[in-house]
Amino acid sequence: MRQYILFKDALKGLWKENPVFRQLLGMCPTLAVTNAAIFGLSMGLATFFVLLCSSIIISIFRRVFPHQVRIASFVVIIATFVTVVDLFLKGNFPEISKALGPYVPLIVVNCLILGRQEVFASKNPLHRAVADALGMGIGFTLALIALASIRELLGSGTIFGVQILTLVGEGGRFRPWIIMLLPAGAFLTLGTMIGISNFFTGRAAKKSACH
Amino acid sequence: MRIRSFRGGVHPPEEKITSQKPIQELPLPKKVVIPLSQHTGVPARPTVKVGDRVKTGQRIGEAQGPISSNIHTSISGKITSIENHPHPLGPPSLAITIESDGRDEHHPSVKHNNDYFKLHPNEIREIVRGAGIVGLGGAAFPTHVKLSPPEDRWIDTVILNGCECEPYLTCDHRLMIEKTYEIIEGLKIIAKTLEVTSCYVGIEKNKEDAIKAMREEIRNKANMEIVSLKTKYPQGSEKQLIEAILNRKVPSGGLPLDVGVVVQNVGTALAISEAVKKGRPLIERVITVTGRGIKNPANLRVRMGTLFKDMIDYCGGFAGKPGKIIMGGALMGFAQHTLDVPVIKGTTGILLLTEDEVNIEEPQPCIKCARCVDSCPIYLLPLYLGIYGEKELWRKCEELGALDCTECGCCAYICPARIPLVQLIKLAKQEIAAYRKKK
Amino acid sequence: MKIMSDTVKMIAVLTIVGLISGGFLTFVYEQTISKAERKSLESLRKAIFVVLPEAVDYQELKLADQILYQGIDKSGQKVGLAFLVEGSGFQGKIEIMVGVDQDLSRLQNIQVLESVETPGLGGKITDQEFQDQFKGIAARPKITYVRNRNPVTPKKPGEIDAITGATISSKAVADMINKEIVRVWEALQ
Amino acid sequence: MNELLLIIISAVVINNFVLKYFLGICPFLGVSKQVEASLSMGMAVTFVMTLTAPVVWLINTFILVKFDLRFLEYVTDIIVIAALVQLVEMFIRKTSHGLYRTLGIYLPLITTNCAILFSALFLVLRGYNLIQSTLFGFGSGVGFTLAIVIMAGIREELDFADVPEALQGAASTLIIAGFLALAFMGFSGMPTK
Amino acid sequence: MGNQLLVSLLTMGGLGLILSIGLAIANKRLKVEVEEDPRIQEIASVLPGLNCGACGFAMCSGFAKALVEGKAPANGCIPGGEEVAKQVASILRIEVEAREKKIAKILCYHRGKARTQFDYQGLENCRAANLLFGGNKTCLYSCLGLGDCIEVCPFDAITLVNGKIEIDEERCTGCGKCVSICPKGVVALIPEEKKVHILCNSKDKGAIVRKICKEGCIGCGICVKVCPEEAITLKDNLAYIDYEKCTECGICAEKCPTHVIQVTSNIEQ
Amino acid sequence: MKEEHFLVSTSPHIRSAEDIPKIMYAVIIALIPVAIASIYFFRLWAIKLMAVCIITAMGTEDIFQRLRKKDITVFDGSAIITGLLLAFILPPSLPLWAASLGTFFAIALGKQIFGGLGYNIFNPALLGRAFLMATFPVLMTTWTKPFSLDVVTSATPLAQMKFAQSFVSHQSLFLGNVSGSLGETSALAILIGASFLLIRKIIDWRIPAGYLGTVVLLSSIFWFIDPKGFADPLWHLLAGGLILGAFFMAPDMVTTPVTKRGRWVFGIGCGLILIVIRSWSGLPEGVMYSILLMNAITPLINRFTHPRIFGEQK
Ligand SMILES: Cc1cc2nc3c(=O)[nH]c(=O)nc-3n(C[C@H](O)[C@H](O)[C@H](O)COP(=O)(O)O)c2cc1C
Ligand SMILES: Cc1cc2nc3c(=O)[nH]c(=O)nc-3n(C[C@H](O)[C@H](O)[C@H](O)COP(=O)(O)O)c2cc1C
Ligand SMILES: Cc1cc2nc3c(=O)[nH]c(=O)nc-3n(C[C@H](O)[C@H](O)[C@H](O)COP(=O)(O)O)c2cc1C
Ligand SMILES: Cc1cc2nc3c(=O)[nH]c(=O)nc-3n(C[C@H](O)[C@H](O)[C@H](O)CO)c2cc1C
Ligand code: SF4
Ligand code: SF4
Ligand code: SF4
Ligand code: SF4
Ligand code: FES
Repeated sequence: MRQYILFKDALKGLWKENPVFRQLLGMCPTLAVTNAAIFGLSMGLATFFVLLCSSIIISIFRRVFPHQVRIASFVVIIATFVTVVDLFLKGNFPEISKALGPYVPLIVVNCLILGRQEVFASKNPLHRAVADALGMGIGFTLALIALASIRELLGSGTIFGVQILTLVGEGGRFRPWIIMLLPAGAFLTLGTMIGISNFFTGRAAKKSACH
Repeated sequence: MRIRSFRGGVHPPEEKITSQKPIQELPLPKKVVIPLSQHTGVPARPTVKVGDRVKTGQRIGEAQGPISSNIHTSISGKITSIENHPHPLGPPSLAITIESDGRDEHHPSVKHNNDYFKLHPNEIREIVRGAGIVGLGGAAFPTHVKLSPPEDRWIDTVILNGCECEPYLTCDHRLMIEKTYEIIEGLKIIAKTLEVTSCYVGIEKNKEDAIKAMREEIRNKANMEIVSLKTKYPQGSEKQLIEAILNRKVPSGGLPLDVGVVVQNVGTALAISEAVKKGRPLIERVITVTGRGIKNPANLRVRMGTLFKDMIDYCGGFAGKPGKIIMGGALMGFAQHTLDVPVIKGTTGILLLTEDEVNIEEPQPCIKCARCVDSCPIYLLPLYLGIYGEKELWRKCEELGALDCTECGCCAYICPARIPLVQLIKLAKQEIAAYRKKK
Repeated sequence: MKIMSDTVKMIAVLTIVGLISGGFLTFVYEQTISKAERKSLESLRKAIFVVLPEAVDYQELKLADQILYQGIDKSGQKVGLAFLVEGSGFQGKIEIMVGVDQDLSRLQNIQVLESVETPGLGGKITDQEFQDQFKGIAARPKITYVRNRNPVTPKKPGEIDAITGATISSKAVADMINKEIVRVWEALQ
Repeated sequence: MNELLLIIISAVVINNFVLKYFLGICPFLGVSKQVEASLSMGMAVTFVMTLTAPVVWLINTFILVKFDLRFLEYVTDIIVIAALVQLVEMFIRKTSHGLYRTLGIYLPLITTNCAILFSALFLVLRGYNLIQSTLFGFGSGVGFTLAIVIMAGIREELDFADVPEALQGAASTLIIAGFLALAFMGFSGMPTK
Repeated sequence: MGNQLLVSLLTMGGLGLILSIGLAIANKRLKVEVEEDPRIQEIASVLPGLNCGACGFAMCSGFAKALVEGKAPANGCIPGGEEVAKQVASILRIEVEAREKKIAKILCYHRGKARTQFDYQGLENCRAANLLFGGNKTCLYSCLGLGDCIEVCPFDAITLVNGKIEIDEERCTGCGKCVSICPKGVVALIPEEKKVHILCNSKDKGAIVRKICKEGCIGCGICVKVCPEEAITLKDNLAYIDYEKCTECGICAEKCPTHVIQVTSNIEQ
Repeated sequence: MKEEHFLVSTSPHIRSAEDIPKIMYAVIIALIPVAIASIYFFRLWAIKLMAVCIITAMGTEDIFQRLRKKDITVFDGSAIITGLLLAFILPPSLPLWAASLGTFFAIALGKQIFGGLGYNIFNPALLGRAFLMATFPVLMTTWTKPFSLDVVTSATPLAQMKFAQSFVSHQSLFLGNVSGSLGETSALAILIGASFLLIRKIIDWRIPAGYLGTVVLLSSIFWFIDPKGFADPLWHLLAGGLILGAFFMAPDMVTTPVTKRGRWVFGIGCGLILIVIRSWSGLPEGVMYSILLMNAITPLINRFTHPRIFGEQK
């Protein structure tokens, strides 16, 4: 029974309550950094890490935080882990760090993370909080990769840098869709993806549950 | 000089096919059906019983309350029933059926008054009230009420409405040519009753002969002017008429009397003069029977209560297959579902459209062309009234001024998407009234 | 009384959270700083050596508000100056390391360090092909660009080909280098 | 003077936070159903941004840079924002009921609005001085307001359109945001600061 | 290193301290007592959340507030029925009197398929059509079948089947929205378990009804006479059943000459 | 037994002759001179491009209406206009597959996802072009000289002004002997069609008047200040897609304000944005962006320009 609950906690993040497609949480990084799959993956993992660590801390100490400074404390904890990730990326993956630029610090205010702390970690025991964070983190990462792959494929003909469609200049016939790498393309692609997923699951997406 | 007019409006084909046809007298009908509700306000109460014998001009219905009107029999004969009968404006309602005795004997109350010019305004009001006169321009508002403004209101102008802006209709046009003198007499009586100094008659430019005749008649009369107006619908709507002639704007939700004006139809003026001079109550009027759906279009003088089928038969019957039978004009008239309805005081004409003239296009989504906005003489946004109406957002309709709409039909006429805007607005008005009442 | 203790608790918790966070971050920072800083220094160094191919070492020269990198070759000779130029292109900031001859007459090489130009369009300024155009061209009177060059006409000195569809980015690169060279020249006088 | 104007203009239209940098998307999607509400939200954001910018600048210049503690930037920024928002909320609630009704309810939502944190980080990155920072904060807020109010206007209109079910809500909003971003591209390449 | 750690601790700790003290002061000085009764939330969470308005309040939350303030009866939520009423009552710690569930019934045999007297063109909307001569049906009291009730029903209980309006008794919660919107007043709320109905709304005289509708109530009064419980009365040429008295014996249905009285199980629903 | 019934409906009982298809086909007729001019200048390319765009537009409309099980209104003319106008604002040498993709985007995302004719917020043809512009900027800025059937890239007058500070003569601009989009080259042809629309009152004169007026006013001011750096007003009027945009795209009723005051605001706003973009942005041409941006705020304009109801007191 216990396993079952944990399983459910973890699984719901993948599709039923997918933070991107279903809950529309953390939209800014979702849109901003997904013009190449590798960035989507990095951003997803970074977010995942912060989510997991802060969920653990907050779940453990959930009874300590007084109501009035609850959010402030959560935010500080999250910001701390974000700084850790940021330093880590700067030290080890300077290119990625540069590409993600200011969107790494924005993980601090990613509604997904704060939202999960508010709704879940601060109210549930450690093991469930971890399961939830795992599900949400993986769901978020997968969604980012999916969106980023589509944009990268159409925008540059590659996925994770691997050439899939040969370009016009290089003997192929594909002309990259530059819009896919631009803000407009991000909005359009995500909008269309959400539309299609609604079409197949037969329900209109919940309105932004972010704030 | 700029032709005087108003902003907005439409110009549908004029179709005044009967404008040169003199008024004919319809032979006495065998039977008339006289509804007790022929006017704005409370229906009259019958004062006769089944089986009673009545004489032409005898009062058979008594006004109930301040806004109501007396009803008189238009022929002499026997009352055969007092029960619900189809009414041209709504569900069947109480009506008095009279079978003619063919003699058209006048009731003794109908008698000439040679000293009419000596009457006191209040006496005139009493005569008008007693004669059951209501506006003949269509709205059938009791005239004595208009002639009795509250003490604190200052009326300075009377306008006679001879625009007849609706396509097809020509009865007012013919009256102005054939009864010029009586109309001006009526105008004088009104002016005297209201103690006003300036009088105007507004006539659309497409009735040159009427303008000429009327100008001829008022020569040497300093306080009267015949104003020639642009031919544009709804020039005859009183708010627009006042704007065009006096450049005054009747306030939203207000009445002409708020800007010191009384507007009367030319037919009403005639009726007033007949009542005051000859003691005749309102028992007959001129109507236009017209349209491509009738064999011999005509202007007819008919007794109130004459059934539509009698007039249509007199005019030679249908030409081709009838599509729609309309009481009134093409833009504001009421489509009828039976020919068993009687002429009432507000009937200005009977319009018969043939089957292929009847529009049955399906409405399309609004394309925001804003033709409706440009044509609305009240400066509403009909398209939003329609859009909000479809979604039943009545409060939004109210905010947008749905209650100010005169239902002139310009918007729906012009709409290329064929959206039934007027119907939506009518529904909105009903719903707004309903929730206002609940509050 | 209860309010009091609530308030104290609230203050205490937030302060402690702050303290822990501060301490923890300082610790992490100390662990990673050297690495991160080394990396970014390294990229700067690398860029200097790219744009001054002959140099093996450099010195920092601090002028009024600029930093110049004086390239030095094996024999200790001065082999040119390198400096960072910055400006805005079509989409935003562009940052380039530029290497010039000691007398500022000729470009040795450039390297675009930062650009947010449209990928696939202005983004091509980071392509080697584009940057290579600047190798050894005359810096005076100024660097010019041409759009859609007719392949037959020969290049004038100090001229580069603009990227098709990205005239603005190309122009921005040329303009900002021109401007900075003038500034450096004035500063050196 | 010219430069200051340019900072505002570029923050409002050219480098619009929502349409170019993808910031504050969550409220942009969530609170853009009605013009009035989004105007209030925009005003609240502008207010907080204008307020945080100088505070962040002061902390940054006089503590973080001075003591070489740049790595604490994120934490200090966010804590300032969180606390400021809360203070502002309490203040407004106490002083003006009307203002609280229009602005107040949106204030708590703002803490987690990434546009505000970004503007804090950005003004440091750009090396703005105190006045420039404040104007930048203000301009960015106005830019956000502009985007969200335009979106709200469109969405109010769409309530009466015949949008396929699957696209109603977030999907169509995102697609329209895409169109807006396309249209705003007309301003790219303008001189900015 | 040591120095940096110290400053950083000071900064963070100081910031935390200052801000939390600021907040604490603000909390005390600026606090406004707007504490909401927690029961409002609690009740709102057990309400169905349909915001149908049947309770007479704007949205379910309005009703919850009214409940707590004692301005609304615990069983006011009609869709929620007894179940919700009980939960509400337990939150408010009061007793509720049981309430009979009623469902809507269209008191017209034809339910939209009555004979017409003219072709109507315009909005597919009963209230709009009613403005034109009271609708195109020959019988002035019959259902117009354009489905305003369908639109307004929050529970999708009403549908159009072969041109006839049908009410799904399972889905209908008796909220009464259809009753108040119908311009013809032909919908009535009737106790759910009652099965005998007079399916006519015509207040016309018998002779007229006979002429225009085979299945109308002609006001002959036979049912009034045969009903052993004296449950039927005649008013304006139309028979009404008093459901308090009706025992569903079905005698009236048998005797009615036009068969407008029907026992539900017999109707081809 | 079906009785003979009369038809009953609410007034008015007559309708004006002009319905949606009539309006749309009038616009198509007005576009014929432009089509002829473009065929004259660009020969086969023009024909192919127009054909591909129109067919794709109609096909896309048809597919979406079938998918949504709605009435098929492919022949009401609006999709034809979208296709034709889109073709007119594309470079003549654009590959046909790209034109087709842009048209699909215009109809599918620009129009049908809002519910079809009447519901769209943005001008579909311009959205289609904006999409193509952002997707294939190089293809979209590769121009051809009139009468030459091979792709010799040559700059448009506006690009020449922006990047080379050189101006093409007014006469060439007016007659159309310059490179540029298919249909925007000849001001003469456009004006012929436009006057037909103005006379038939299909478009409201306020939008072009506001648009062109603002452009003339602002460009005169700038020109007086700096005659070398800025083009003269007439040149601004004739160059690029301004005339086509002002008479055929900006007045698209679906996407413009419904009040007269609103249409003034719309036209003037377009003019302002156009001059800003032409003068300071990185892009040479701004007609498309100016109209799209004003489309975006049309709902707000409508909201704030409600006319004062007759007799309404302040
Ligand atoms: C749209 C519209 C058009 C009208 N057209 C006429 C008209 O042509 N002639 C006319 O006498 N009254 C017309 N009326 C009625 C006038 O507004 C006004 O009620 C009438 O002239 C008053 O005179 P009465 O009371 O004598 O009928 C019209 C009203 C409306 C709303
Ligand atoms: C989506 C998009 C992205 C663009 N990106 C750039 C860019 O990165 N750099 C640039 O110089 N111009 C860019 N432009 C602008 C145009 O390509 C440029 O103004 C125009 O093509 C003039 O260049 P040309 O003279 O080479 O034709 C972009 C335009 C669009 C629509
Ligand atoms: C290009 C053009 C410009 C026009 N300019 C004006 C003008 O400046 N002022 C004006 O009153 N009418 C002008 N008109 C006439 C209008 O088309 C229209 O007839 C007049 O504004 C009345 O419109 P309304 O009845 O909708 O107010 C112009 C017409 C055209 C074709
Ligand atoms: C005067 C007029 C101008 C039009 N202009 C355009 C246009 O610029 N672009 C377009 O796609 N459709 C245009 N249309 C067609 C139609 O209105 C358009 O497809 C709708 O915007 C689609 O809902 C126009 C129609 C008219 C009557
Ligand atoms: S909204 Fe009313 S007043 Fe205006 S045009 Fe339509 S019917 Fe006439
Ligand atoms: S006339 Fe018809 S289509 Fe045009 S805006 Fe008005 S309602 Fe819409
Ligand atoms: S609202 Fe009344 S008239 Fe209309 S369909 Fe329903 S029951 Fe019939
Ligand atoms: S609207 Fe009528 S049918 Fe629907 S649930 Fe309420 S009472 Fe029942
Ligand atoms: S992630 Fe940016 S506002 Fe929610």
